Amino acid sequence: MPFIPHTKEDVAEMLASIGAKTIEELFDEIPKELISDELTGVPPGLSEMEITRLMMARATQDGFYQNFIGAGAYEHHIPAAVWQITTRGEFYSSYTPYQAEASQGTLQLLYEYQSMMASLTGMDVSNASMYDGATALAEAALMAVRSHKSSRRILIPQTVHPVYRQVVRAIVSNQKIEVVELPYCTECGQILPESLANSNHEDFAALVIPQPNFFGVLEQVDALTDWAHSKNAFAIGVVNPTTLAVLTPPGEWGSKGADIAVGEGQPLGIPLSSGGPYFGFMACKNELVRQMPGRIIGRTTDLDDKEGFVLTLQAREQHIRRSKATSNICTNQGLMVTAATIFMSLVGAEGLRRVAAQSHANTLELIEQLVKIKGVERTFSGPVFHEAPLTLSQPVADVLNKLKQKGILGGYNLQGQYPELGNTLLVCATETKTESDLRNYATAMQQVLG
Amino acid sequence: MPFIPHTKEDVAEMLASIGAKTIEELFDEIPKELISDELTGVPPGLSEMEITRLMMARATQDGFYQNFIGAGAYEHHIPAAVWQITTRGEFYSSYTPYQAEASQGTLQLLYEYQSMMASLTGMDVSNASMYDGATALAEAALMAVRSHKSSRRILIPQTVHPVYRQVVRAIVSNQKIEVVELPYCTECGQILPESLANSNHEDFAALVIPQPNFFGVLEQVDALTDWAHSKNAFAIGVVNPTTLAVLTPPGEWGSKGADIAVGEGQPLGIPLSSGGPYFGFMACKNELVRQMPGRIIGRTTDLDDKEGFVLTLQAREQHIRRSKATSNICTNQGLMVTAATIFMSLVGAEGLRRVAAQSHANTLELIEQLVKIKGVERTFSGPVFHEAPLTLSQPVADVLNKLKQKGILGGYNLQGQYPELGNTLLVCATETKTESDLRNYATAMQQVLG
Amino acid sequence: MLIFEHSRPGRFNYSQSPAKPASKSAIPQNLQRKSKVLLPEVSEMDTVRHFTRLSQKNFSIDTEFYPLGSCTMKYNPRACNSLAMLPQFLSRHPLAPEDTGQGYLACMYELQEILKSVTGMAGVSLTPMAGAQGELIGVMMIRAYHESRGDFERTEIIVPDAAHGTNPATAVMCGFKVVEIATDKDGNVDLGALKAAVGPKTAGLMLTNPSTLGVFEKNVAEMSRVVHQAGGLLYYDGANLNAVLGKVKPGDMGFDVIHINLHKTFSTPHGGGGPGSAPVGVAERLLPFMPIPIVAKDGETYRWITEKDKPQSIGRLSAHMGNAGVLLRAYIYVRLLGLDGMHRISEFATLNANYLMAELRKAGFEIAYPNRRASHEFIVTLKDIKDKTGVTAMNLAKRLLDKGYHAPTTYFPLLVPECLLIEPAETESKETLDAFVTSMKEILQEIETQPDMVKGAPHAMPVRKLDDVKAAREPDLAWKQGA
Amino acid sequence: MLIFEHSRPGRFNYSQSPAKPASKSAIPQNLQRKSKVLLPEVSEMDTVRHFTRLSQKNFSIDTEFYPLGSCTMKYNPRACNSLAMLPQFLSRHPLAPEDTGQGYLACMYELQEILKSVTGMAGVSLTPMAGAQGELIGVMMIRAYHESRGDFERTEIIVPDAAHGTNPATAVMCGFKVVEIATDKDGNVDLGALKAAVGPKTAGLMLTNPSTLGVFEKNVAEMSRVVHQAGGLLYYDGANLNAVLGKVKPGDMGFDVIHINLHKTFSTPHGGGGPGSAPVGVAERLLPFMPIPIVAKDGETYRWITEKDKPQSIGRLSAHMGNAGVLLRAYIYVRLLGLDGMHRISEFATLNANYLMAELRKAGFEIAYPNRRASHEFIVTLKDIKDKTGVTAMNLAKRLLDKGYHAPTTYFPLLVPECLLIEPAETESKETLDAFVTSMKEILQEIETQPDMVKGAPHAMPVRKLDDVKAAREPDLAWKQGA
Repeated sequence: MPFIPHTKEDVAEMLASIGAKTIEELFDEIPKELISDELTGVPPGLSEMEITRLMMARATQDGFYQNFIGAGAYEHHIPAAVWQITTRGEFYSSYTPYQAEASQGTLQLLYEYQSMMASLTGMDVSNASMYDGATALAEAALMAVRSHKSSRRILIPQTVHPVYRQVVRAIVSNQKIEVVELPYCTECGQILPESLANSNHEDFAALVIPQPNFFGVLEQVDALTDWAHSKNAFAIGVVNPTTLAVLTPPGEWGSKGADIAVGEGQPLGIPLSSGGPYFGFMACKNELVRQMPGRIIGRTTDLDDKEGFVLTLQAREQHIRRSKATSNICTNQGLMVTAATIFMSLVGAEGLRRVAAQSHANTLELIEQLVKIKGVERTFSGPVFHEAPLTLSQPVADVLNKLKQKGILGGYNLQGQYPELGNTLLVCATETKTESDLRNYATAMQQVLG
Repeated sequence: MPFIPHTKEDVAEMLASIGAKTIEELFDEIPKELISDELTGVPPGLSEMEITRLMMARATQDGFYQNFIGAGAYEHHIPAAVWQITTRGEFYSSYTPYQAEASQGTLQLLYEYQSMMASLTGMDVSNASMYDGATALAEAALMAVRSHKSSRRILIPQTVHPVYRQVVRAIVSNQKIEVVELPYCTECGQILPESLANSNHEDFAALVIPQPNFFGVLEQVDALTDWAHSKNAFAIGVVNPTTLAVLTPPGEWGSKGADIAVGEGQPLGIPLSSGGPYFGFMACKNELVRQMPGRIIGRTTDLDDKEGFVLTLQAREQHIRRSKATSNICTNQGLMVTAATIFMSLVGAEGLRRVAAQSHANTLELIEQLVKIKGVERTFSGPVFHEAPLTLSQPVADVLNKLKQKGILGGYNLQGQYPELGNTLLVCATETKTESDLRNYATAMQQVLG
Repeated sequence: MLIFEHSRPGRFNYSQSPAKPASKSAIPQNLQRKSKVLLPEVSEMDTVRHFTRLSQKNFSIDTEFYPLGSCTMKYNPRACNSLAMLPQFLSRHPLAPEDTGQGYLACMYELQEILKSVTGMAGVSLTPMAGAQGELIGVMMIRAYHESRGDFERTEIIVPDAAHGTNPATAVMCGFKVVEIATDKDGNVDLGALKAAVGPKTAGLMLTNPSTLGVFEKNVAEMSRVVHQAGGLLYYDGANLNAVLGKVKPGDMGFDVIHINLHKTFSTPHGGGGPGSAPVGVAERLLPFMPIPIVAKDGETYRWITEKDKPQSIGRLSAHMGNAGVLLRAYIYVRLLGLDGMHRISEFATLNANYLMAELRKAGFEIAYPNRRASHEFIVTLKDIKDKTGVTAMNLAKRLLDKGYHAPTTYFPLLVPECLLIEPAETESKETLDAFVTSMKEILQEIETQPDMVKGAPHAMPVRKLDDVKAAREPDLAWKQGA
Repeated sequence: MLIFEHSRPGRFNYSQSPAKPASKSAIPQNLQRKSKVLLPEVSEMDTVRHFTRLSQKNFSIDTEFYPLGSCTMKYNPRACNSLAMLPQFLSRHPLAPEDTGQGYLACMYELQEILKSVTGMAGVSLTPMAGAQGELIGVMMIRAYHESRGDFERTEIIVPDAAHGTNPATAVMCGFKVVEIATDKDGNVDLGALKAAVGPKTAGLMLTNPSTLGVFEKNVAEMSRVVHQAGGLLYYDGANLNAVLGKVKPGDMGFDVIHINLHKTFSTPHGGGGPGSAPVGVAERLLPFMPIPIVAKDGETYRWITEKDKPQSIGRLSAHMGNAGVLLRAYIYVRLLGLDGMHRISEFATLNANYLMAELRKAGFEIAYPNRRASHEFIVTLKDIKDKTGVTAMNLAKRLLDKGYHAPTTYFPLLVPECLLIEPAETESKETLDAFVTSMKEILQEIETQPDMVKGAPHAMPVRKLDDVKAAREPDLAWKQGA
């Protein structure tokens, strides 16, 4: 019986204390007709040695590739210290810090995380994390509608991650909130502020502004933010945290700054891991904090006036307010945030800036090499960060397949989500790529298209 | 400057406090002519990302093989918990527990280790570990000579690991101790007690008794021990700790038990790791404890009569006794012993027994399958544990080479160390091998020899 | 001391980022950041030291008994962690082609199949990233089902008063009105109240069984009949599945949709508050509405099911595949347990709970539902003690911390005054339970002899009792430079 | 509580060993064990809990400042651990063919080359498993050298009185007589005493430089001349190499043989007392005697040098390749540091030591060699304080534990009374040093105002002062059942 410590003698003594003859008897309040037959479909147990072998075989089967896919999840170097500390039992196997005095480790760390994210986004406050970037955006939309009170409409550009848009739609439509998608300029790959100014959008609660956008292109965030504010709507920034070491943070966009900033925290020390667990982040202006969903940690004092940390502003939450809560959320992504906090501490602002700058430079270099190849062209004229779409002379799926044979995952195929763009491939080269990696990719592309 | 935290301001303030102008000045007591020119031959520093990539490439280059080599280092399953706990910073980055009150973690663990090893070997006491099995045997020989007082001769059978014999010779010859090698029975692969009884060995300090011996063959330990004692010599057992869950421990050999037990601790939760770090263990009878080298931990009490642990019997050691110490040893293999202690706690006696029994059974099964192949024969008639020599119809090196092409490391070639045995291969199949692994090996051997 | 207080301008870990300045840049001046980013400037060693020491200030399963009711704090096998973190799994991009992830997809597919088998449901989707998201997705499917039948009048979700707060909050997030029904004196849902509540507006009933009161809803079959007859669907909150795994399948009890907290029953780590993971299971009629992605097996090949396969799907609820690494851990855990292990979870969790309940009763504690079996948890109420001594459930909880035990859940469920919800989980040994009882007895003694000391607890933690009121009234939510 | 006290007969971790009973056995009855093996019978969770909690009772570099003189307690980069534990490295059998280990051998070869370069020696062997074994091997080579020249009369090794105890102990293990020479008032070896000691019996001199007194032997060139002229060889104990790395090469100082403590200068973990690793380096004339194995590079292929290549080798001193995994960690560390990093180790270690010495002097502590530069360590003596107050160096050391600092080395070197040997290492920040000085000042205050409290320290550790005398007089070295 794996993981069950009971000896025969233990069981006998325990049943005697209870006054039961068998363990079966402890289930005697369950109606007999409901008791299951033997389970089927569950294989016999494996020893740890056997499962180790199985999992190593499956991992080996999946192998390693040179990865040039971004599209919302980014490969970055993760210092070894990050996960060695994060998986310490005291972080790994503790629960939500309900008993503050016995959870100061997690609580102080979350407070430090909130401080870092507030600074990175240029906002006043951050919560202790959300499930992922997509749901964080959905919650931001709900939060904007709750705060706005008069409109139940959200504007989302098509330059926002297509799956984020799907997730937002799935979640907010339950509350009869309307999602309006804004088209982008197919020449520059951005939302054009001037086109919005000429549009008839008036009654909406918030405008979502991606930076960089899904194409890797930089949006004109100042003008977009000011336009939203001019319509009495909130501006919600969806940002990549790595880039904020270099780019103007949402809190400083336009004349007043965006009101809410959200995004995917994965680039901050979280491995790609087939898609999760990642974490979403959410930060906002002070005025909105009591509408913010999720855990929030506050600094306070103990009976001796010594500094300590607690879960706070719980009156927003479901376990107190039940059907009147701001959200049903109760778990955050604590362990991921633990890793991200250690990551941000290890690299610091200068380290993060270098990671961002090198990723940007590598992407520029890669594109420069690729567009020299006949059959490869820049899709858009707008400035890019560490990702860019390229228009190919052949169907993207075929090209990707051939690159894969050479051990290269060449990027994300935009044809599925943006059929209007034709044979378009989204490539990304972070700081993990060396000069020779970039050359190899260009050579491989040359061979595939040649 | 990796790992150096000093800012420019720090350096300036520190130099001011010292009263020096430059860091260079702090080296002004070193004669100028000794100061090095620039170093050469040291490559520029790599970032952690770069060294990670380099080491992963080198690891990948070395690959994975199905391993049937034993010969002193054994592949066993190591529970995941073992190294996750062992590499916790508090174990990994602490020093020898000189400050007992601030090192109770390490000290209690070592006391528990000593207790486990004493029981496993059937001896009264164990030290806190030695460098490896080979040096533990050398130290046991020195200890026996110190304790014996009248003889400076050690008998070592040729069935003891050949490298252990080399190491013993290298170390004890410094002290003018003579090593006499005893031949084995080439029919059964054992030391024959009756041949010893008829020999003229009289004046010796100790007889070394391997169990199982280097061939994997089980020695007649009771008779050998009694014979040594009948000559007023000590009996030193060299044992594989895994097998002691099943085999009579040295402390119970013959009528009085062996006097010293040593061996390689690697099978107790230490990965093969190209040969190290492993650890040697050493246990002995109470009478010999003050001649034992290495760290020893004792249980005592504090000022409040509370239980606690300290380094003890330090009057044996070099940092107190200097040139009169029992050995020059000061370090043990603390981290390895940490792993071994957690390993033994996780598997328990029954788990260790099952590991031993399954390894034994797998080896029997493998041999049974292999000897069905034309050109493969058992070399010896003696009973084996989890390793056995096989005599092949073709040169072993060629056979091993061809097996390697099939991803199999087929065993250890005995021809180098035991040329008298001809084309002999030492094979080992621990509990890590499945039925299908054994079949695959037999099939491959069939193809190679066929 | 905060990490920021270790920070010095210009301190930098050279190993941890690109050494050379980037050679190219094309970021428009007006988009470049001008303000300073206040990340700490701390050496690698001081970072390691800071967070290692912080970790030591936590209670955790790996260090303390953690009988936190409703949370199923069981041992998280270390192998689940190391195997889910094999480098190939970690480095795999979520959008990498399916044929480069067959090993990973095989694990996901098999996990789906095993979860279907143990819950008796027709389909499972692994995408929900937490219990509350599992609920959201489940209730969304209930809505989608009714609407697909052209039934737009079902605007109410029925929830027992003992339910977790997430149940009513979820119903509201899905646009429903919440109808709360009462609990009877034995801890069952009041069947009369349920019958009165159902009707043409009933979209569904959300039920936790065994309930948060630690008892099995004996009338679940009848409740199912009542709700289904009214045209509603039954939602199973899997928070307490650990108590009946291998004994009763939610599908057999008549539930149409369920969520399964992998971080409870399937032992994925709680991680200081997530990531969780809560796959949803559905009965036949809800299959078309399941969230994507789901893993399908075509011959020997695994692939993602997408919008094309499931046009009626409620859609996507995470950017990729939920908490993929958590799912891997759960998969490894179920393979380690196997068939026998599955059965034994509920048996020994129930044995531990009933034993602890019996021993605490003998020790003089008042059990909230003394005539019921405990499921895998049970409730002690300190109402009498509080009336006599002023010592509250919270005081006792804090005093337990001093004794080296994490406190049970306090003040939940809300309907039992001064309650402690105690769940020992199957991985705890009898000696640990006995030692806990001994400490509880000591505290009972202390309440009599030194009530003020107990009210001032904790005394042996890194901090004394913290001021929650101040925290909420004067929120200090982020460190600011110079503040 | 000992792990054995958690044990219950019959408790067993089914996941951790083969599930089925073995199908075959052929072990003769008379060789089968009859007695019980007293390994603990404890659940996996309780094992994890026990050892996790034990670990928290340790001070360590990852949690505390650890200024332990002569031990070079610097940060152990976490990447060195994780990369040395890549599964392919871990699973590689030491006797696997060389062509299946070219990646590993390349690392070893490059490490040899880098160590040669930074020490100025002609050859390096990586096999020694600890400093003391490095010494043994070094002195064995000195013996082999003399004997190879037919010189069997050199029976003495000269050792300064300030040397580590391992030096004389090693000489004796190698069959030499030890001649101890004195230290002058400035902390240098007494050159006159050395000149008087050398002669035809001199096999060699063992020297640590900078010495254990924390100062550089200014006369090392002259000492080298004296010993060499007498026909002896010079042994460099690399314990303090960290203080001069990149500044002075032992080869340039005239040393013939050296050992390098990787667990000091090259930051491999101390692991609670090992594994260490101490490669030996030799000058040209000792190359033939080096211990095997050594890694050679033939073209692009790496291979082991064996007895065949080096017939005069002193032989093998470990079963395989010494502490291979420790060597990997050192290799990774030197690649992370690179050329610049190498230089900076000694610069900043020396800066930290001299700063701390200056600050402690200002704080009122007596420095043993006040007119000398500190190397990477220095000595404070409490002789006056002990004479006045009865408070000893050990008392102060224990009181430091209460303040959250590991104590410096006490009572070594033996020739300075009531000494504390303090080595801060280059990875500590100025703030940490300043905080340490503050604590030292507090203790100075406490010694004046509450000397008995200081004598009774520690007060804040898991145990109070332990009874060493009892431990040695009534040895309790192993738990026995029922005892």
